[in-house]
Amino acid sequence: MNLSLELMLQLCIIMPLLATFAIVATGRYPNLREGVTIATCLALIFLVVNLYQGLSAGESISVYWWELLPGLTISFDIEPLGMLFALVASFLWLVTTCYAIGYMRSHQEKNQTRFYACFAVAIGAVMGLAFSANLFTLFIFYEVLTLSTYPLVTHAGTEKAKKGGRVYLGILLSTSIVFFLLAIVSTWLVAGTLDFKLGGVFADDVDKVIASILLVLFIFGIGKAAIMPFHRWLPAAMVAPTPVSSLLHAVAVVKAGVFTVLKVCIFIFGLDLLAELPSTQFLLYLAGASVLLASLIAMRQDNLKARLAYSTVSQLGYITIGALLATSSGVIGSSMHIAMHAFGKITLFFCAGAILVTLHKSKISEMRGIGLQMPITMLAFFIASLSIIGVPPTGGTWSKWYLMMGTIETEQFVLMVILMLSSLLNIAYLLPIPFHAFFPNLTSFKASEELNNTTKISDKRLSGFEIKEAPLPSLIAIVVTTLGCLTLFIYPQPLFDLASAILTGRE
Amino acid sequence: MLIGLFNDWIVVVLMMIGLYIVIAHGNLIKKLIGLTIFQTSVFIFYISMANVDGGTAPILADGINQYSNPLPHVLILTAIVVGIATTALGLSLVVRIKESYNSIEEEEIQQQDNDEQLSMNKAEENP
Amino acid sequence: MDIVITICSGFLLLVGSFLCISGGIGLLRFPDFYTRMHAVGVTDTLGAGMILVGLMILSTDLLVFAKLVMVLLLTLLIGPTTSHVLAKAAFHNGLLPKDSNNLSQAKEKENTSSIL
Amino acid sequence: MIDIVLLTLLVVIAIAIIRMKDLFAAVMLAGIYGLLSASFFVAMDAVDVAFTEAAVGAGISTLLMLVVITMTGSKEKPTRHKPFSALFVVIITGGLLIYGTLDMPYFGSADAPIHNHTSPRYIKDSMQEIGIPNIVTSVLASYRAFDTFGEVVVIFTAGIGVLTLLSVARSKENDDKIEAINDSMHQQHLVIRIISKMLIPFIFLFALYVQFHGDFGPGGGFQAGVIFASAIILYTMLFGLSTARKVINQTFVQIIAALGVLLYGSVGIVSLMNGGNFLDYNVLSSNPITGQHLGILLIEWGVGCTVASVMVVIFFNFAGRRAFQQHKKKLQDKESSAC
Amino acid sequence: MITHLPILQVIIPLMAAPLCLLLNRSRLVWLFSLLVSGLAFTISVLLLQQVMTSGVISYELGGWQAPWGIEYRIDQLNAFLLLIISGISTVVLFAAHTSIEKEIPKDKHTYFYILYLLSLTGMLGIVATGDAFNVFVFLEISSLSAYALIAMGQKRQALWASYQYLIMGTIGATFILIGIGLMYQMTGTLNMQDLSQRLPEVAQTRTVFVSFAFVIVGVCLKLAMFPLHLWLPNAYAYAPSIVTAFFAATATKVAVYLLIRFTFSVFGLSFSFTTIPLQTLFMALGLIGIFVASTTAIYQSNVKHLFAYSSIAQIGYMIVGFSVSTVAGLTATLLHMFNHALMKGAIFLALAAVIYRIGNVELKSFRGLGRQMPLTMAAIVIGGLSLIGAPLTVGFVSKWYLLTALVEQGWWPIAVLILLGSMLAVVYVWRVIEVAYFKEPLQQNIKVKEAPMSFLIPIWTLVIANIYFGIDTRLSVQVAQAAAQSLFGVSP
Repeated sequence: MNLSLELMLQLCIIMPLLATFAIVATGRYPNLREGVTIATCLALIFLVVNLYQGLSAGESISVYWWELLPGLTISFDIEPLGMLFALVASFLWLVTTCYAIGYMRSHQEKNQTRFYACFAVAIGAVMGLAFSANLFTLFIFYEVLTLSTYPLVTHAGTEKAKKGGRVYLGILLSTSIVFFLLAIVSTWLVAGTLDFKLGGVFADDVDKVIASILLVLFIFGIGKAAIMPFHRWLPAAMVAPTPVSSLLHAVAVVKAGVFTVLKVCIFIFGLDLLAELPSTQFLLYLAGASVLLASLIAMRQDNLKARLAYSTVSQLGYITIGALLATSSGVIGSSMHIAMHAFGKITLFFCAGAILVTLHKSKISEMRGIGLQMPITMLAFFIASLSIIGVPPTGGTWSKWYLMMGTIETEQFVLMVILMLSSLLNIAYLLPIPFHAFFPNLTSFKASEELNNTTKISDKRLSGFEIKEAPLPSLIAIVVTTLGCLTLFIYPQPLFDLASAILTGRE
Repeated sequence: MLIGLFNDWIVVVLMMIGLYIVIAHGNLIKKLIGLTIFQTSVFIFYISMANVDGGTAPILADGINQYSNPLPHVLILTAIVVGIATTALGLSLVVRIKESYNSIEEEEIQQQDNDEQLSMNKAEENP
Repeated sequence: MDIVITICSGFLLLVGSFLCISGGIGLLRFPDFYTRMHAVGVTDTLGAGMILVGLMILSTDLLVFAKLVMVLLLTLLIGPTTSHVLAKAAFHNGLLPKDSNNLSQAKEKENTSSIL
Repeated sequence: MIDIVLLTLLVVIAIAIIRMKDLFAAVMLAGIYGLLSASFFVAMDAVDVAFTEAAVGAGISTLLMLVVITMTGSKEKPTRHKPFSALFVVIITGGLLIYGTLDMPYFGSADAPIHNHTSPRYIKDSMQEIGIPNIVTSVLASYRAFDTFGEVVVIFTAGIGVLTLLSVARSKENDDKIEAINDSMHQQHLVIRIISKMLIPFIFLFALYVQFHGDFGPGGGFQAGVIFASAIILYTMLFGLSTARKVINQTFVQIIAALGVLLYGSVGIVSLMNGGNFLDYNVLSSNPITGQHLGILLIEWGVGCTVASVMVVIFFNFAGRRAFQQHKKKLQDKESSAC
Repeated sequence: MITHLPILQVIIPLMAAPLCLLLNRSRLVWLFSLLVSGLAFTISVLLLQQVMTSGVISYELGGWQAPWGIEYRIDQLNAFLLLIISGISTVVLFAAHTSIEKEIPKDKHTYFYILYLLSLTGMLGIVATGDAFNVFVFLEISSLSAYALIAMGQKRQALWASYQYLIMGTIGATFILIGIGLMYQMTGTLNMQDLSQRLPEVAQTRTVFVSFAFVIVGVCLKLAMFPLHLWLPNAYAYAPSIVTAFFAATATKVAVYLLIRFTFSVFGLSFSFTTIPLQTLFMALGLIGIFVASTTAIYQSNVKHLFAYSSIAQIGYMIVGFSVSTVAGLTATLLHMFNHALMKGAIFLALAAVIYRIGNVELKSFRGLGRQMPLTMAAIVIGGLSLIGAPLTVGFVSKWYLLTALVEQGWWPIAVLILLGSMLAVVYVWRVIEVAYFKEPLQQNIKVKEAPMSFLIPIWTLVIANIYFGIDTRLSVQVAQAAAQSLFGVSP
């Protein structure tokens, strides 16, 4: 079929929104409804891949919708970074949906229609975000994303969920409105334009002080990037059902955040200006601090999802650092890390969800020996952890490698140390889980006591057979993402090309 | 100066007495009386502004060439009507208030409303 | 001729205003409601009347004269009536003249057959 | 000099009103205040205004307040809180005004801007342009006719507002009961009844005189309307509401009120049709002066109708409410005595 | 006839009011007044076109030229306001028939429509006229009808609220009267155009200063600007819900218009903002108003009260934009007048629908309405988002302009405060949304159905307008900018 690329680009954004209506309409028949969802995912991936080919063929794809206010247009333009983000997001959305179907059904969640509808809106917003050609458009979709994910977070509808929802919405909205919007307005007034431009939009003689203030406003304003002290919403959002958490952490929200950070750093400020700004240093150390602190906090979490959440916070720190380092390798590293971390973290969450659904366990201390019951899941968990930590043979290696490179190039040795430390911490808080799961005997006497109890209990519950894996769709999803982690190690070329193409413009 | 502005000053005093009655008194009818006094004083202010030394009523007649200014008179005719309209409406409100609150004292009415509000909040707390 | 008219009218006006003043004094000085009202009623009607007559004599224009006549008639009609109604109302609401024990029985009668 | 005296008297009365705790007295004083200010207006050569103020300030508004007092009781409770804040506000405002007066043209000075910008034309040319001696009327009814239209609409609004607030759905037997009350009440007022019977026709006559003489002397639609209404009100007070309602049907009166406004407006519309601007009387007739006369006559008539009927409606509703309340109280007493 | 549009704009609803009294048949009267209001709307559209193409229209009533007769003077600002008022009134009136069936006794319906038309007339008259005293007259028309309409509310508090409003409003009007009197005494004219030419000569006198002060205070009383806002919440909360919708969307706008007209056109920019420290004063009051009102709104248990306080806060935004006293700032204010009319109209109509179904708007009875009245609640949600200023709604547009205006002047802290203020809006809007969507419905209204069409159509007209003008801002921005520029004497 021969759609023009521009049309495809618009479809990417509009189709999910249309799908929302379809989902709401077919809400009465679950199978049909989820059929629609899956179909949309596939179509979306098809479109994005086409666009990718178009881009690598060197075509410039941009669409102009309308002028909202004089000078402020809603328009879209594809460049490698956005492409990368879009690819990851659309692919993982498919996976997440499969997983969600299994999860939601076996969990008998209420009002699933609303769930899938919001899901669709969210991905539409992500697409718009990824392809937006100026800061204004980006901001609009940023807000749409926030609002559309709010119902997902409070899906359970319990008091706890509502509290979580409040924190989530409160922090994201307030940061985005108070800081981000202000920053955008000021940028508009200072630079006269909001269009993303390689090398920044500010004139060379822009007042350094104002610029640095703006930078700070931006970094704080993009609450989705979860830089401390604005990270609280991420753990708070843990109340959401697992597919949502994975959506938040891997696909949509946090990635949107760091993606925006990258966009701002590269296309609004430009690396040269960024390197000169005094506030960059300060922000770098802030990010570093949030990396370390988050890892430390993660150590002390017993709830698996909470631990993963804090690990996400620290991982986002990596990406921000990479962006702020303002060197090519830093940028490459962080943009690749978007993808790598996405695959790794989504796998971890899937596993957590699977454990919750099948064994109804959310506490890490209860998870000793479950590897015997859910070998595949725990294996996946193990590999994903490796990817997060960044050791071969997983994708995480590359991104971390480039980040390190960046720190060395800019002689930010403190940061380098921080990164290494936090990797160690990663090992400390991730790997024990699969180990204990597989080799309960390694544990201390008391622990083995527990183990016996648990196994007994589990024996009682799973009368007869040992293996009890997650529901099939979920399991497939897990396997796929795990394989993803591995492939990205063996075959990172396209990803690398995209990442390196960001700074050179077109390939 | 003293003679020239004395009238205006007395008029100001009158206005302020009216305003004072409106603000300070709790009785609804008294408030309305204050309002009429306030407005009437404003009328006086307008009319005295229209006066000219040695002028006569603005009704054309032979042999008179000095009339007082007719325009303020017109304005005040309108304003008087507005005043009576307001008073009538206010009074009918007072009647209805008396019927439903059985009082025309500001404080008592406020009191009743507050009590109602409180009781409703209580009901909300422990349904 | 003129001089006569002026004198007459001046005299009338003077007497009229004197009566009015006396009425005012009476209002202040007399002991109780009824007497006060009497003072005011009588003197005012008469005083106003005389003033009006005085003005009539002065008036050259016929229209003015007619107007004054109307005013006079009006006062003559209304003055007594109002005093009457006032007194009646006061009496009905149980306001008794000073040292009027004899009147109290009369009041009883009033209440039994309240028709004038 | 006389104006100073009158103003001082006004101040005295105003202060007396503040001190007065008995609402009845306060209302009467307010009436006197109105009357005094009317005489002040006369002293200021503002005869039309004086006329109106006398009719309204001393007449209608006092009357309405008295009716209300009969329903609400006439004692004012002493306010507990000390009115310092009010005093503060008042002093600030008053001070500001005094400060403002300092640069004002002196009282009665003929070279003040207001006597030299717009008004000269009214005084000089109104005879040629409108052709009636009473300048106030010509300004009111022609130069600024739209203000007057607004004024009529205001009074109409007030009438409707009172209707919404006070009108009670009337039923036959209610009326009979009320009537019974009235008759018992009104047996006694024989003298005043006769006198007023004598007077009422003359009042009507006077109203008509004021209505049509407005072009030449003080007076006009509004004053006439008020006087007309006052006659009917007098009748109502003496012969009871239901009797009055038999004589003058309230719905009919309401319709008159509406028609008055419509008459005024349609004069404007007609002048639109004849190709002039809204309320441009010149086009009403071949000869502009005649047109002006016609237009002013018509709109004054409209004003008169509306004002009179609205006043009547307002009074009817106040009185009706009162009777309604008494009737309700009676019923309640019956019930209480029954059980 | 086209030349007579200015007067027809006012005269048609005015003449219609007494006609209603003659018709006196509830349904008939409704249709008639709906027709009339629609007519007024079309006229205002024509007027706007005429003004945008051929500049200011002046219409001399009675054919007497300006300083002697009364003049109607339509420039971009008036036309814009006329459009807002008549448009909103038409939309609101659509729902009136259904709504007042529940809230107002049958024999009072005719009076309701008459008063509604009269208050519409009053507002249109205030906006259209170019004569200072005529403003006062029409102000009284609208106010009197407003008092009566508010007093029609079901609860007895309505009477008390209406009485308070009457006292406040009359004091305000009398203040304006005094101000006009002083002005007149110094200049000898009442025509605004003429005043603006003759005032500068006497600008230094104390009298003019005082007259300015009185006019402003009087207007602010009507405007319910922060320290003088006490009458508003009850008046809005206890009035019949249709009336609330109408006034919340239009009445305060008219007051803001008067403020702008007097400060910019009559007294003139230099006097209002250089001779007198109006700017700082209003900026402060506006900001305080925003915060106090929004915070109070958060603690309301009655949703009508809640949104009434939010209205006061929104007025604060307008005042801030106004006191920036630049073209951008004024544009922001004008835009916000337009947008606020749209959002508040939608919200209060939705509340009217809720009252129609449930009978009250206590927050607790909103439980679970998100499921039972989805469309109505969706309207409230979108309106709320618009209040917060979320992108793609009208609220965002005006907020954007306000911010640009402030940052242009380099007033960062104020910009930050404004944004914080809108966070408060998030809080109070979200209280309603949470209750509506995440709570189980109460027993008594377990089987509440969606509001009838006669509500949904107007509500959603406004909601769609909310979104449409948030996306395609050409019309509103263009007009607002033109108006602002003309007020600043900048040639567009």
